[in-house]
Amino acid sequence: MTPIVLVIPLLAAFMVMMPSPTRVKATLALAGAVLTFIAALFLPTSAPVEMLWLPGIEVYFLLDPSGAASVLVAVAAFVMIPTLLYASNRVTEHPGAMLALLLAMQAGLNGVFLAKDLVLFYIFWEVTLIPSLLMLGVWGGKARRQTTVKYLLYAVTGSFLMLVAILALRPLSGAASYRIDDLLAVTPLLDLQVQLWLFTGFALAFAVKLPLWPLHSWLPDFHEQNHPSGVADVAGTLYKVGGWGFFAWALPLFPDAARAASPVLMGFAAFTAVYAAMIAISQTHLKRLLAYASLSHMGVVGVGVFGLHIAGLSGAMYLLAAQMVTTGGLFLISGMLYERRGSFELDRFGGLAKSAPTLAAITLIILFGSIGVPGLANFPGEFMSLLGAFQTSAWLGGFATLAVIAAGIYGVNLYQRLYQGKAEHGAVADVGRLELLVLIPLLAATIWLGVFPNPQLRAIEVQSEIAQNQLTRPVAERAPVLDPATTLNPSELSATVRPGGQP
Amino acid sequence: MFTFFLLAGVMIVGALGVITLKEPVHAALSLVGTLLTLAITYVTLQAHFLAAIQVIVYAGAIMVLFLFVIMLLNVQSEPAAPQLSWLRPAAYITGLVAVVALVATIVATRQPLPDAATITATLRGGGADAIGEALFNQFVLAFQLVGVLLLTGIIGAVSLVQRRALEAEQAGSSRSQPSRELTDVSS
Amino acid sequence: MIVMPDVNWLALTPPLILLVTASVALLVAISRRGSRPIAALSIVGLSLAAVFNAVLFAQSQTGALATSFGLRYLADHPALAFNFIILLGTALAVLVSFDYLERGGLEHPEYYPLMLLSATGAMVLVAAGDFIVLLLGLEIMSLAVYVLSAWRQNARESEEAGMKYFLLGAFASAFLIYGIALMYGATGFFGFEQIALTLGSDGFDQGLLATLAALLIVVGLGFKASIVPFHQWAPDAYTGAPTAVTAYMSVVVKAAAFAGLVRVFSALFPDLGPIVLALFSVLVALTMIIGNLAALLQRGLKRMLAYSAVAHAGYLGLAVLAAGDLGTQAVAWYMLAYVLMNVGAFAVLTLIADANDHGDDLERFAGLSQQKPWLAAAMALFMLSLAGIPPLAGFTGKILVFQAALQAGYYLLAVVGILTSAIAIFYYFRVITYMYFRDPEYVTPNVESRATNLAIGVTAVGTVLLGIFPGWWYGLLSVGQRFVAGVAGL
Amino acid sequence: MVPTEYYVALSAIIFVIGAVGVLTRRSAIMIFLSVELMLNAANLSLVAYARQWAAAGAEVALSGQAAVFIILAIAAAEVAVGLGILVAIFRYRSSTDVDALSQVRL
Amino acid sequence: MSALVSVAALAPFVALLGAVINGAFGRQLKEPLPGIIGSVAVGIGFALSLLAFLALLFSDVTSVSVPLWSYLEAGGLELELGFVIDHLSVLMMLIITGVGLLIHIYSVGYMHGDPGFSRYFMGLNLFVAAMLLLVMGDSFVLIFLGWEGVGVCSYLLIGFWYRERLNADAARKAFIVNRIGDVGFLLAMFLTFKTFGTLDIAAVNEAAGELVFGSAVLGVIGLLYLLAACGKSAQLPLQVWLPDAMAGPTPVSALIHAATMVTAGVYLIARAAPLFAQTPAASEIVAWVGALTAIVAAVSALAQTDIKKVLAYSTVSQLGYMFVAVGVGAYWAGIFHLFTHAFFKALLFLNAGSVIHALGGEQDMNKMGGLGKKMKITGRTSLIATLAIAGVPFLAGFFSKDAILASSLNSELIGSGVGLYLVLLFTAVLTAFYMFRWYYRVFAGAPRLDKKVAAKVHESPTVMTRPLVILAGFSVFAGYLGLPEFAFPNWIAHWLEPALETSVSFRHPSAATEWLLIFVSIAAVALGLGLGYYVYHLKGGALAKRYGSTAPARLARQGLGFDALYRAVFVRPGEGTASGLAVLDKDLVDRGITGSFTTVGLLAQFTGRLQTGFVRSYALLMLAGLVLLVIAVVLFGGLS
Repeated sequence: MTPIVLVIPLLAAFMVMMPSPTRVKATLALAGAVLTFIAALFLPTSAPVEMLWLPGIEVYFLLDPSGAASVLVAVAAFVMIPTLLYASNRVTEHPGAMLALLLAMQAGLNGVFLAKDLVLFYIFWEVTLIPSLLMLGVWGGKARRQTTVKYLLYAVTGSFLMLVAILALRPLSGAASYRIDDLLAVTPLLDLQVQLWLFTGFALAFAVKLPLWPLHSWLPDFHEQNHPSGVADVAGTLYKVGGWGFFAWALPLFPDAARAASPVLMGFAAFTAVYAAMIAISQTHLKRLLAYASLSHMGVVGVGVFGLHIAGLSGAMYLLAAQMVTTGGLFLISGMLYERRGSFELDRFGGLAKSAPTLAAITLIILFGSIGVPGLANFPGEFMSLLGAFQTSAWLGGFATLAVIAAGIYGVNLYQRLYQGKAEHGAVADVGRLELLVLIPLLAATIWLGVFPNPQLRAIEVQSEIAQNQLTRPVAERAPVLDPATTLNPSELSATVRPGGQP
Repeated sequence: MFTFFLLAGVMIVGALGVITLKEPVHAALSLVGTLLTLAITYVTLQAHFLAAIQVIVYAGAIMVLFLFVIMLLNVQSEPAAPQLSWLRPAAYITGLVAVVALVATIVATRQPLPDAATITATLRGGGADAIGEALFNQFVLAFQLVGVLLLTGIIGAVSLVQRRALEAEQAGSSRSQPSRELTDVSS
Repeated sequence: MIVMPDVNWLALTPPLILLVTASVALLVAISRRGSRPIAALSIVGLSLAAVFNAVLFAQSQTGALATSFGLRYLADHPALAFNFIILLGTALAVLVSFDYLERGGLEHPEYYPLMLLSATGAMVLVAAGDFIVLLLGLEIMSLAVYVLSAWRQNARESEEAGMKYFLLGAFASAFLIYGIALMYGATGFFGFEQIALTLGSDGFDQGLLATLAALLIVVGLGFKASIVPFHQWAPDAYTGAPTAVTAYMSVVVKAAAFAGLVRVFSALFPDLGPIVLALFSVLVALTMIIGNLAALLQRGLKRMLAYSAVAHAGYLGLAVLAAGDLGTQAVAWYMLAYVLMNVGAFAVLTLIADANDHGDDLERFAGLSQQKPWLAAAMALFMLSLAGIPPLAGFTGKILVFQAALQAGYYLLAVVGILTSAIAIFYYFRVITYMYFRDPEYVTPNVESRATNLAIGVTAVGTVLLGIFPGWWYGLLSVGQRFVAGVAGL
Repeated sequence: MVPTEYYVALSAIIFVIGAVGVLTRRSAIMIFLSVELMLNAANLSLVAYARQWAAAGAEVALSGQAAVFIILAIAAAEVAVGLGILVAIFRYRSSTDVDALSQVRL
Repeated sequence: MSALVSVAALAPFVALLGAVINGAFGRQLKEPLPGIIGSVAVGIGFALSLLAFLALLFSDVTSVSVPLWSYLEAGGLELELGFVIDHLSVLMMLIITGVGLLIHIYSVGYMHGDPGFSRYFMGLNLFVAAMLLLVMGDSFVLIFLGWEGVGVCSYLLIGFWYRERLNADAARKAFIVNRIGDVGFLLAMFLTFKTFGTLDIAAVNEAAGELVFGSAVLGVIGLLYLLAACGKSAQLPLQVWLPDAMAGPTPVSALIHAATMVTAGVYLIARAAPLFAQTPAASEIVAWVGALTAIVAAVSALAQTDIKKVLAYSTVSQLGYMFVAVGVGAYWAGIFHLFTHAFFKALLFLNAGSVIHALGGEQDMNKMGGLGKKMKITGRTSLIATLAIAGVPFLAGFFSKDAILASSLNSELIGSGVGLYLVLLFTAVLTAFYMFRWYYRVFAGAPRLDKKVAAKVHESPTVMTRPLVILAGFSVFAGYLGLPEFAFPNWIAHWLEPALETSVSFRHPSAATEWLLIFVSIAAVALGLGLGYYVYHLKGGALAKRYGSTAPARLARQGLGFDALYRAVFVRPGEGTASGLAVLDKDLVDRGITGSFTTVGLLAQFTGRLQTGFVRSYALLMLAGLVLLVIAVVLFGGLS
C-alpha cells in the first residue's frame, strides 16, 4: 500500500507528458495530486514494503510510513494540490511539462521521506534534484543558467560526499544491510573518530539542502530566478529536507558524533536563523525576501534538530511540515502579485489592501503563520524547536530565539510595503475564483496546523523517540556487538553476539 | 664472454644508430644490422631455429618491407624539430633513468644458471622440432590466433591502402554541407 | 611429440561464430555493394554468438567451468558476462554504423568484418588463460580498431586518430610484451594458474622482477583502458575516429581491457604485495582527476565524451583495485551500464553532427529540446546516467564500484572519486543546460535513421531499466563458477 | 657461460633505446623501427630466460622460445597495419612527420 | 456549579465566531449589522462571564478547569490546552467583556460610515477572543497564544487606517516592540520548562514554592517574564510603542491600549505570583521598572498637545503603578488598580473619541477648549474620569492607587519601599496636574476652535453617550470594592486571595499611620489639581506658553527622547547591520563558496595543457609514468 504515494504521482506525471489538451493535463495532474493526498492520509495504517533491490551490497527497496514520514508526505501532498492547480493555469509555457515535473518531484520527495534504506534514501534524495533543476533551468529568469549550475554544484558536491559516507558505512560498521534497523544496531558502536568522518559526509549534504550558513547562497538565487508563478518555489520549499536528513539518518546513525558536533552545528543554525532574518529585513525583492525568511526558518529547524532534545527534534520536523504550507503559500501569493504587477520589486507595490482586501487578509494570515504567530502553522514547530534547543544550550537557543524579533520586523515590513500606505502604482484586482481555490486550502492548513498540532506531532514523536533513544543510550546497551568476521553474512547475524562493550 | 660483449656492443651501437641516424635508409639498415646481431646472439643462447627465423622473417621480410615503404614514400631526413625541443633531452634523461632502474632490478634478481648439460638436454639446441613441439602443444591456441591476427592485419592493411573507386565517387558528392546558420529561429 | 589438445568446442563458439561471420561478411562484402546487408549479417552473427554465450552462461551458473586448451582459454562466469557486454557493444555499434557509414561515404566492405574480428579478439582477451593468448587477443582487437580509427581517409582528425592510436598502441604493446617476457623470466610461465602458483609459493625470490613485469603489464593493459598517464591517445583517437567507431572502441575495447585487468589483478597481483595495488591506486586517482578536469574544458561533445571515458576508466579502476568477487562483479556491472549510456550518447551525437562528424559543439545542442524533444530527452538521460544520478544505470554502477573500493579499504580514493564525480556533474549537466535552457542556434540536421534510433531507444530504455532493476544483472553476475588462479585446483 | 642477467640487461638497454627512439624520432616510419627494437629486446630476454629455465624442464624452457615465434608474428602484423595506415595518410599528406599530426589537442 | 462556570469557556469562541462571521461576510452586510453581530458576540461573552462570576460568588468553588484539546503532547511537554476560571480570571473576563461590550456599542456610532466598518468589528471581536484566551489560559503556552493574538489584533487595529503611512508605521512599531517582549516570554517559558519540566501554570507555581527562596534561576525567569510584560504593558524600556499606538481608532485605544491588553503584563505577573513571590530580586526590579515608568510617562504627559497622547502617557504611567503593586507583592492591589483603571481610562478615551468625533477628527488640544458646554454628557463624564484618575477621594482611582502606595511602603518582599513610595507620590501630583490640564484644555476655558469646526460641534449620539454614562458610574463606584483594609471591608483582596495566594507578608502599621498616608496622598492630589488650577485657570495658560517651548518641555513632549535614542542606538545600527549582512552575504559568502569552484576551473586549464596533441609527448608521459612506477617499486619494496 505504501508505494502508492509514489506510484500515483509518477503515473500522473507520465500521463501528463503524453500529448493531450492542456485542460486534460491539468485535470489529470490535479486528480493525481488529490489521489496522492488521499492515499497519504491512509499512510499511518499502511504496511511497509520491503524487497531486496541490489543484492551483493544489500540494498533494499524498503518504504515504511511509520513516524514523521506520514506527516510530511501528507502535508507535502496537500500543498501540492493548490500548487498544481495554480501551475496548470498560470504556467503558459509547456504547462504539461511543468505539471509532470512537479508530480515527479512529489514522488521523489515522498520517497525521501518514506525510504528506510539508506541507499534508497540517497537515490530519492538525489533524483528529486532533477525536476527541481529542470524547473529552474527551463522556466527560470534571466540568470537561470548560472543559478542552475550553482544550485547543482552545491547540491551535488554535498550529496556526493554523503554517498561516500553511505557506502563506507557498511564496510566500516559491518551492518548486515542498508536497512535502517540493521544500521542503527551497529553504527553507534563505531569509534568517535570514524563517526565524525561519516557524520561530516552526511552533514555536508544535509547542510547544503537545509540550508545552513555558509552553504546557503544558492537559495536566494534559486528562488529569485524561478518561474514567477512561484510554483517551482513551492516545490523547492517542499524539497528543503536537510533537516529531515539529520533527523531521520545522521543523528540516530552517529550518536556520538552528533553529540560532539551538536554545539558547533547549533551555533551555525542559530547564526543562520538570525542572520537570514536580518538580511530578509533589508531585501527589496519579494522572492529574495521570502527566500531569506525561509532560510531563517531552516535555521530554526536546524537549531531544533541539533539541540538533540526530543522536543526540538519533533518540533523541527513539525516546522518543516508547517513551513511547506506557509512558505509555499507565500510563494504562490508572490506569483499572484507578480501577475498583477509584473515585478517582484517591493517598490512597485503598496496600498493594495484597498483594492484587494481579501488577498491582503489571506496574505496577512499566512505571513503571520510564517513568522510564527501562535495559533498558526509555524508556531508549534518553532516553539518546540527553540524550546528543545534551549534545554540543550540556553545561550545558543536563546540567540536563535532572537530571530523571532527579526521575523516580526520583516513580516510587518513586507505587509506594509505590499498592502499598506497609498496605492501609488494604482489599484489591482482582488483574488479571482482560481486564486481563492488555491489559497483557501493553504489558509485552512495554516490554521489547522496551528490549532491542532497534536495528531501530527504524535506521529512525529514516534520517530523522535527512536532518535532520542539512539542518542541517549549508553554505549554498552546500544546493540549486540557483532563479530567482524561474520558481519557480512546476514544469516549469522543473530547468532554471533559478543557481550557488550565497544570492540 | 667476449663474444657477448662484442655482440652487445654491436647491438647497442646499431640500436643507437636506429634512433639517431638522420637518413631513414641508414637507420633502417642499422636496424637490420642490429637484428642480424640479435640472430647471432640467439645462436649463443641455443635458439637456432629462432636465429634462422630472425634472419629470414625479420631481417629479411619485415625489413625489406620497411625499406620498400621508405623508398616508396621517399621519406626524407627529418628537419630539426621546431616544436617540442624540450622533448629530446627529457627523453634521454627518462631513458637513462629507465635503463638504470631496469638493469638494477634485473641484476638484483639474478639467478645462477643451470649447468650446461641440462641446458643442452632441455633446449635441444632450440631446433625446429623442439620449437614445433612447444608450438603445437602449449601454443596451439596461440598459433591459431596468430592466424586470426594476421588475417586481421591483412584485411586492415588492404582496406586502408586498397580503397575502391567508391570513395572517389562519393568524396565529391555526398559530403553534406555544414548546417546553415539558423536565422529564422534566432530572429 | 604432439598431443591432441583438449578442445571444448562449445566454450569456443562465441568467438568462433564471430570469426566465421566476419569471414562470410568479408566474402559477401567484396562481391556486392552497400554495407547494410553486411550489417544485418553481422547482427545475425552477433545474436547467434549471444545465444551460445547464453547457453554457456547458464551452464557456468549451474557449476560447469568451460575451459579449453588446458587452462589457456577460460570461459568462466565473468568472462562470459564480459562476452555479453562485448556482443552488446558491438551490436549497438553496428546499429549506429548502419546508416552512418553511408552518410559519411565510409561504406568500404571491410568495415563490419574488421569490427567483428576486433570483437573476436576482445572475447579472446577476456577469456585468456595465459599471457600469450591475452596478448594475441589484445592485438587482434587493437589492430582492427587502429584501422577503423583511420577509416575516414582524407580527414585530418581521422588520420591523426589512427596514426596516434597505432603508434602509441604499438608502443604500449611493446611494454606489455616486455612485461610478459620478464614475467616469464621471473616465474617460467605464461599461464595464469602456474604464475599464480609460483608467485604464491614459498621461497619465491623473484618478487622484484615479477613486480616490474607486473608494472609493465599494467602499462600495456592500462593503455587500452586509458588509465592516466597512459591515456593521452584516448581523447585524440576518440575525437578523430568516425563517431560510430568511437562508440565501439570506447565500450568494447575498454570492456576487454578491464576484463583483462580484473583477471590479472585478481589472479596474480594479490601475491605481489601491496605496492602494485598502491601504485595502481595512485594512477586511478589521477585518472579520475585528470579525466574529469580535462572534460570540463571541452566545448566539443565528442571530445568531452572522450575525456569522460577516461574518467570512467578511473571509476572502473576503483573496482579493479578492490578485486575479489565484489570488484569483479562491480566492473562487469558498471561496464554494461557504461556500454548502454556511452553508446547511446555517441549515437545521439551521430544525429546531431554532420556526416563528417563536424559540428558537435555544445552550441549545436542549444535548444535541442525544442527541435527534437525525444532526442534531447534521450541525451539528457545518458548525460544524467554518466553523471551518476539515480535511479539510472550509471548511478547503480557507481555505487557498486565505490562500495567495492570502500570494502577494500580505499577510503581516500573513494573520496577523490566522489569529488571528481561532482566536477563531472558540471560538464554533463552543461549539455542538458544547452539542450533545455537555451534557444536553438542551429537547425539540427534531419537525419532519418531507424537503426540509430533503435540503438538510442535500446540504450535509453536499458539505462533506465538497468538502473531501476539492478538486481537482475547483478544476480546473474554473482551466481556462477569463476576461475580463480592458483585456487581452482584444476 | 654468460649469465642470463647480462642478456636481460642488454635487452633492457635495447628496449629503452627503442623507447627513446619512439620519443625522439619524428618520422612515423622511424618510430615503427624503434618499436621493432623494443619488441626484439623482449624477444632477447625471452630467449635468455628460456635458457635460464632449462632446469625446469623442456616444456617450461621451450615455451620461452616458442613465445618469441608468436611475438615475431605479432610484430609482422603490426608492421602490416602500421605501414598501411602510413601509406594511407601519406597519400593525402605526403609527409610522415608525426608532429604534423597534432591538430587535435587540449 | 462548576458546570455553570465551565460554560464561560465558550466566551472566547463566541467572540471568535463573531470575528469569523464579520471577516467572511462582513463586507456584504449593511452597516449597523456587523456592529450588532460584534456587540452581540461580546455581549454573550459578558453574559457567560457574569454567570461564571455569580456561580463562583455563590459557591465554594474557587477554580474550575476546563480542558480543551491536546496541543503539544510531545517532546516531554505533555501540553493540553485548557482554561482555568478562577476568581482572578473571571474578574478579568468581566472587565474584558464588560468594557469590551460598552466599547463595541460605542463603536457602532463612532465608526459610522467608515468603509472598514466590518473589518473593524472583526478586529475587535478577534481581540476580545484572544484577550479571553490570555486570561483564561491555564498554561503559559496558551497565555502566549492569547498574548501574541492580542498583539496581532493590536497591530491590525492600530494600522486600521493603513493608507496613512504614519498609522502603518505605528502599527509596525507596536508589533515589533511587542515581539521583543515576546522573545522574553518565549525565553521565560524555555527556562521555566528547563527548571520545572512543565509549562502548566498551577504546576509551575506549586513547584516554584518548593524552590529555594530567591534562587537565581527564578530571578532570571522572573526577569524574562518581566521583559515580556514590559513589551505588552509598555513599561520601560519598551514603553515607546504605546503613544504611537494612538494612531488607531479611539475606541480601540480605549479597549486595547488602555483597559485590557496593556494590562496583560500585570496579569501575567499576578498569575505567576507564587513564582515572583519567591524571587525578591526580580520583584524589586519589577517594582522599580514600574515606578520609573510611572514618573517618566507622567513627565511626558505634561507636555503633550494631542488629546489622546496625554491619555496614552497617562496609561503608561498608571500601568507603572500596577507594576509597582505586583512588584512589591501586593498582587491584589495591582489587579484592583487594573480593574478601576479599566473603567476610568476607557471612559477618558471614549470621551476623547467623542470629542474627536464631534470635531471631525481634530486631536490637537490647542484647537479645543470650552467644549464642556456644547457636549454636556461628554464633559461631565470626563470630569468624573479625570477626578477618578487623579485620585480624588471617594472615586475609584483613589482607593486603588492608595492601596498601591500603602503596599509599597509595607511590603516585606522587597527592602525599603520608601523610594518607590516617594516616586509614586510625586507621580500622583503630576497625574493630578496633567489630568487637570487635559480636562481644562479640552472642556473648560475659552474655545480655540476653528470657526468651521466650531459650528458643527455637537454631542455624540446616544449609542455613544450611553456607554459613557455607564462607565462613569463604574468610575465612581468601582473603588468601593477595595476599601482600605485596616478600617473597612476589602472585598476584592479577599476575593482574589485563592487565586493569588503567596508567601508575601506585609507590615501592618498602626491605623494612625495608615490614615496619615491617606491624607498625604489626598494632599498630593490636591497639590496637583491646585497647581493645574493655578497654571491654567488663574494664569490663563501664560505660564504654560512661556515654558511650553523650552528644551525640557520639548523633551517631555517627545517622551523624554526615548524614540530618538532607540533610533540612534538600535534601529539605525540594526538596519545598517541588516543591509550590511545582505551585502556581505552576496559578495563574500557567495563568492567565497562559488570561488572554490573556479579554482577547479584553473586546475582544469592546467590538465588541459598536458594534452599537447603531439604523439611523442604522449609517449614520453607513458614512459615517464612507467619509470616513476618502477622507481617507486625499487624504493618502496617488491614482494613483501
